[in-house]
Amino acid sequence: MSASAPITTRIGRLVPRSPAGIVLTLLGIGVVLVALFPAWFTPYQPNGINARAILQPPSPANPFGTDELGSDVLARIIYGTRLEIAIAMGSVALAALFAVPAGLLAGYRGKTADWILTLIADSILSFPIVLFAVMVVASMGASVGTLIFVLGIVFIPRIFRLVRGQTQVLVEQGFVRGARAMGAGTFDILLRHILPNILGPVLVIVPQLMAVAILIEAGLSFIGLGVQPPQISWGSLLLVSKNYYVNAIWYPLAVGAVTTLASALLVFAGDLAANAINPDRRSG
Amino acid sequence: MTRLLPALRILAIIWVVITVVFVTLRLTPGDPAELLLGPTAGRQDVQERLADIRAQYGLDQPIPVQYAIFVGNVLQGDLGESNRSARPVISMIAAAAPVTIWLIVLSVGTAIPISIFLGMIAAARRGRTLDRGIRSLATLCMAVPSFWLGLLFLQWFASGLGWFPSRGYVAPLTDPGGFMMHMALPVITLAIFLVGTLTRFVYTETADTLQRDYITVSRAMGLASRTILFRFAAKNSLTPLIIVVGVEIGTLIGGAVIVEEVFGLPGLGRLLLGAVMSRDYPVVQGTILVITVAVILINIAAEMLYRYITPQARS
Amino acid sequence: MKPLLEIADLGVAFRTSSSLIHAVVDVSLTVSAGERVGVIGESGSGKSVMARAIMRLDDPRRTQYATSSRITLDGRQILALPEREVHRLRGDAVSMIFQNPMHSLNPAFTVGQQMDAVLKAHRKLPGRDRRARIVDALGAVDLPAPGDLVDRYPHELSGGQRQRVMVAQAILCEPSLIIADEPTSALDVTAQDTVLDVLERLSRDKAIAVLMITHDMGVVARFCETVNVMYGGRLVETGPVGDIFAAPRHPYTAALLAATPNPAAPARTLHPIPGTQTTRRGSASTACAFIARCPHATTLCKQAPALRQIRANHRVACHYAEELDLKAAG
Amino acid sequence: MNAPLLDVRDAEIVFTARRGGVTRHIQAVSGASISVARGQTVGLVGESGSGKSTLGAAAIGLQALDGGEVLFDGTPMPAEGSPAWRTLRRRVQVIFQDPFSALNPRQTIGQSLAEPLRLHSMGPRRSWPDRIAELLELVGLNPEMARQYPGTLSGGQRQRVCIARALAVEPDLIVCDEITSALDVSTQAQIVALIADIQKRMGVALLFISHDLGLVRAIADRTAVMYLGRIMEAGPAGEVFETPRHPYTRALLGAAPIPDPVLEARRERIPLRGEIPDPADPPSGCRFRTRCPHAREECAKRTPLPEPAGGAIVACHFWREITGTEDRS
Repeated sequence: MSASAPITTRIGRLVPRSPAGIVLTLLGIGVVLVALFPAWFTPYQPNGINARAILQPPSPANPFGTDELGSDVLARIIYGTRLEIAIAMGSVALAALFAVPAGLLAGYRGKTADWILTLIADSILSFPIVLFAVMVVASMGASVGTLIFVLGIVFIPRIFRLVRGQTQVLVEQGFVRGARAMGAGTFDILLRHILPNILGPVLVIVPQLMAVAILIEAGLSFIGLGVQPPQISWGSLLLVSKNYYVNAIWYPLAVGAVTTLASALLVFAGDLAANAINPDRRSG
Repeated sequence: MTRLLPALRILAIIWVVITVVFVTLRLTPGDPAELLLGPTAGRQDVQERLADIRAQYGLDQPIPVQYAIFVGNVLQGDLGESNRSARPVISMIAAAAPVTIWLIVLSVGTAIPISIFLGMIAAARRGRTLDRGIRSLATLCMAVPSFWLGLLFLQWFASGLGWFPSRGYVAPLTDPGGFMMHMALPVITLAIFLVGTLTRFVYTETADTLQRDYITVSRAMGLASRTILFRFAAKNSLTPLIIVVGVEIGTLIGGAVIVEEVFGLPGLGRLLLGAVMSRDYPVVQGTILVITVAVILINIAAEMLYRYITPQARS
Repeated sequence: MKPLLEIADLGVAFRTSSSLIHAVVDVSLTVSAGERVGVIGESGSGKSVMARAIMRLDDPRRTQYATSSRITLDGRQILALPEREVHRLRGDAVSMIFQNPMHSLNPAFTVGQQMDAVLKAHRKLPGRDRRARIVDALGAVDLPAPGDLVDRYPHELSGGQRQRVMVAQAILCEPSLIIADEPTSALDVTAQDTVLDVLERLSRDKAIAVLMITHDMGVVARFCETVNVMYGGRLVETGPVGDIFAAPRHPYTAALLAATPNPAAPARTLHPIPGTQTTRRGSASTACAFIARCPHATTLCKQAPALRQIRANHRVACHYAEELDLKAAG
Repeated sequence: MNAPLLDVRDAEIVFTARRGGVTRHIQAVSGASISVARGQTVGLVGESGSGKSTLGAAAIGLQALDGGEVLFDGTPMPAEGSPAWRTLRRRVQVIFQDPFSALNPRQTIGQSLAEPLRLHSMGPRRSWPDRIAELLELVGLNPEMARQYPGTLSGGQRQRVCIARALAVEPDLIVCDEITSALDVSTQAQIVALIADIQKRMGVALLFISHDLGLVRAIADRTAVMYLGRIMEAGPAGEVFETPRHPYTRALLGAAPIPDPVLEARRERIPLRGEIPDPADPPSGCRFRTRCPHAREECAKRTPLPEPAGGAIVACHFWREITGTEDRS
C-alpha cells in the first residue's frame, strides 16, 4: 500500500516512528547547531594557549584532555565541526549541481549525449579517489577550496550514475509515457515527473557521500594535503595529534573516535533512509 | 552499458585518464618546465636542464603539440625521469610496485573469506541480534579512518606489546618470516576497512537472494537450508562480489597510500607522497597514470571473470 | 475411503507490527487420491495462503494457525509435525508449482543441477540413476530432447518450457499431491494449454492429486473435477465443477462467473461485481464476507452463514442458497 | 466521412538491439494494417511477442515506423512538435497496462487530471476543479479523491483515474493497452463495463489491445489477430470468433479455456508444436508455419497476403481447404 507513496512522505513517516530515526534526526540537528554556534557548546576558545595545561589527561574540566598548546581537545573538535560540515556538504552540493542535470540528460535523451557523459563519468570513476586528490592538490595546492573541489568532482559520477539509472527506469513508467502521449514537452516531463521522483534516491546517498568526504578529508589532511593547520578540521587535528600516541593517547583517540562515530552514523542514516524508500527489502 | 563497443570504451576511458593527468599538470601555476625540473637550488645547469625538459616534453611547442608528444611518450612507456634522482620513472615504479601489490593482495585475501562468512551468517539470521551485531560492526569497520587505526595498532601491538616490528619492510624472498611480521599490521589495517564494505555487500546480496522465488521453490522442494544457503544462494550472491572487489581495489589503493606512509612501507604510496612533497612532478604523474590504468585493467578483468561465471551474462 | 488431504477449520493469521491479519478463516476441504481439485478466488481471497499452509511454507515467527486447525495428509498431522518432518515431505509426498516460471528456477544453475538437488534430498540413488530419472521426468512433460535440456540454463528456455521443467521437478519423487499455485497465470494461452494438458495427463496416469489454485474460472472448467470458491479468507461454496457451473448457489460464485470473459459467448455479456474485496484486520468479522457487495444481502447476513450441504458433495455458505434464482441474476 | 478515423497501412517496425557485441534486428511489426472507424471498438489480440503493443503505439504516433504509414483522420502523422502534432496529442489518448505506474506518485489525483487540461489549454484554469470533479464522477469515483495521492488507491481505482484522464480532453480515439491484465476478474469486469459504457455514450473509438480472447469478444466490434508481427486474421468480432479461418486463430481459440465445463469438454483443441520463433530471425514465408499443423512447402516460400474471406480477411494460403475439410468432418 505504501509502496508507491511519495518518497518524502515515506521518509517523513518513518522518522517519527523508529527510535533510531528520531535519535539520528536529533543528532543531525545537534551537529548542525554545533557547527553554526560552537561557542554554545564549549566555554573554551579553540586556539587558547595555556602553557600550564599542556597535554593534560581527561578531567571534568577537559573531558578529552588538552593538546600540546594547552587547548581543550573537545573545544577543538567542536570548532572543527564547522569546516567538516562545510567540506562534506559543500562537496556533495557541488557534485549534485552538475551530476543531477547531466544524469537527467543522459538518462532521458540517451544516444550520443548519454555515452559521452557516461564515458566522462566512468573515467572520473576509474581514478582512485585519494590518487585523484593527491594529483589535484599537487597541482593546485592544498586548501579547503581544493578539497571541496576534488571531492565534488569525484562525487559527480556517483550521483550521475544514480540519477541516470533512476531516470531510465522512470522514463519507462506509465506516467512518463502517458505524459509524453498527452503531448508534454521534455522540460515539462523532467521537471514535473522525473525530478520529483529522483530526489528521494539522491537524498538517500547523500549521507553515504558525506561519510566518504569526512574520511577522505581526514586522510588527506593527515598526509598534509588537506586542511592546513592552524585551520581546524578533524583531519588536521588527527595530523597534529599524530605525535602524541605515546604521551597523550587520549588526544588522538578522542579525535579518531569522533571521526569514526560521525561517519558510521552517516552510513547508518543512509541505510535507514534507503530502507524507508524501499520497504520491501525489510518486510519481504 | 554504453553503446560503445567494450574495447573501444576502455580505450576511450584510458585516453580520458591520460588527458586529465596532462591537463591537471598544465593547470599548475608557473612554468611547467620548472615544475618538471623540480627544486633548482644549488644546481649549476638550470638553464640547460630546463631547455632539455622543454625539448623532451615539447614545452616550447603549442599546447596541442605538447599534448601529442605527451601521449606519444606515455604510449611508448616513457614516463620521463625523476627530477630528483634522474632515474626513469618507470623503473622507480617497478621497484616500488611489489610492496603495494603484496599489501593489496594480502588484504583482499584476508578480507574476502571473513566478509563472506560474516555477511552470509548475518543474512541467514536476518533481523536477529547476531545480524544486527555483525552489520553494526561492519559499518564501524567501514567508518574508521585506517591510518588512525594503524597508528593505534602500532602503539599497542608494536611499541607497547612488541609483537610486531614497528615500521619498515623486508622482501618476502629474503626473509619470509620477517616479511609476514612487517606486513601483518598494515594488512590487518587495510583488511578491516575492506571487511566493512564487503560484509555489507555480501549481506545485502544474500538477503536479497534469499527472498527470491527460486529460493522459496527450493524450500518447497525439500532442500536442506544448508544446501540452499551454501550451494545455491551462495553462487547467486557471491558472483557479484567479483565486480565489487574490482571496484574496491581503487579505494584500497587510496588507503594503501596512507597506510604505507604510516607503516613506512616503501611502496607506490610512499613513492607518490614523497614525490609530491619534493615536487617531483614526473614521478607524481607517472605513478598516478600507472596505478589508474592498472585499476582500470583489474576492473575489466573482474568484469570478464564475472561474465564467464554467470550463465545469463555469458551468451 | 479416507481422503488424501483433509483440511479442517483452517485459520491462518499474520502478525504485523501493529495488527493481526486474518488471511484464512475456517476453511475445510478435502482432496482424494488422484483427484483434480480447484480453489478459485481473487487476490486477497486467501487461496494462496491456504496452499502455502499445507506445506507450512510461511515464516513461523509471523504466522499463526488457529488452534482448531488441522491439516491431515495421508494420515499425518501437518500442523503438529516438527519442522524436520514437514521438510522431509516437501518435494517428496507433496510438491508445489508456483506462479511465475521466470523466477522459479535459479538462473545460476542448469536445469539438471537443480532437479538433481531435489532428487538427492529425498532419494539415495547413484548419480547415473538420478540423471536417468531426471531425463525421464523431463520427457514425461513433453519437453523435446530432454537429454540435452538437462544441461541447459533457465534463461535459454521459454516461459512455457520453464513451467514444464517445474512440473517435471515436481513429479521427480512421485508425489501423491501437487499443489499448483496459479501455474499458468503468467503464461500465454497456448503455453497454458500445454501445461494444463501435461498436468492432466500426469494426474490421470500416475494418480497424482492436483490442488489447482487459480483466479480463472476457465482453468477450473478446463481442468478440475471439484471446485472450492474462496472469498475474503472464507470458503463460500464447494462442489463438483459441473454442478457449480450449471447452478451456482452462492451469489459470489454466480457473480464471478458472470464477470468472467468467455471467448465462446456473444458480445457484451460481462457483468461486473460492484465494490471491492476488503482485507480484514483485527478480529475476524462475524458477518458474511460478501455482505458489502452482495445484491441479495439482508440483515440476516450480519451473522456469518455456516457452510452447509445442499446437495450431495455441494456445500454453500449462504443463508439463501436454496431460494435465490442466481442464473437469472447473472 | 467514409475514411476510417485511424488507418495503419503496412506498418513495419524493426528494433535494433545489441547484446554481447551482436546486433539483432527484431522485426516487431511486419506489414501490418489495421483500421478503426469513428466510434468503433477494434480488438487487437495476440500472445506476448506478437507486436500488438508496438503496433498500438505506432497507431498514435508514439512509435516511429520503418515502413508503411499511419493516417489519422485521413492525414499522415505530423512532425513531432508541430502544431498539428499537439492537436493530435489531444485527439488520441492511451491507457497502459500497469495502473500502479500510470500515475505519478508525487502528484495528487487532481494534479494528474489537471495535466491534460493544462497541456491542451482546456478552458480557464479556475474551471479545472469542477471539470476534475465531473471527470471523477464520470468514472464512478468520489470527487473528494482529487486530493489523494495514488498510493492510497487500489488498482481498479487507479485505472479509473487513468480513464478519466484520457477522457479529460475529449479525444476521438483511445488506445487501451492491456488495461485490465493487472486487475482481478471482478475489477476487470468493472473497468471493461465502464469503458464500454463511456464508448457508447461519447462515441469515442477504441483500439482495445489484449491477450484475453474472451475480453476482446466481450467488447470489440471488430477483431484483429496478430502473430509475430503480422496480422493473421481480421474481421467482425462475431465472425472471427465463431468461424475462425486462420489456423492460428483456430489454435488460439482452441487453447483458450471456456468458463463452462460442458462447452469446455466439447472444445476442439489444436495443439501447437514448438515455441514462438525468435522475432530477430522469423520464419520465411508464413510466420506461423513452424507451428502450424497444416504447413506445407508452399508456406515457406510465399508470404500469404491478407485476402477477403467472408466478411473478414485472412492471411493464409490454404484457409479454404483447412476450413472446408474440417467443416465436413
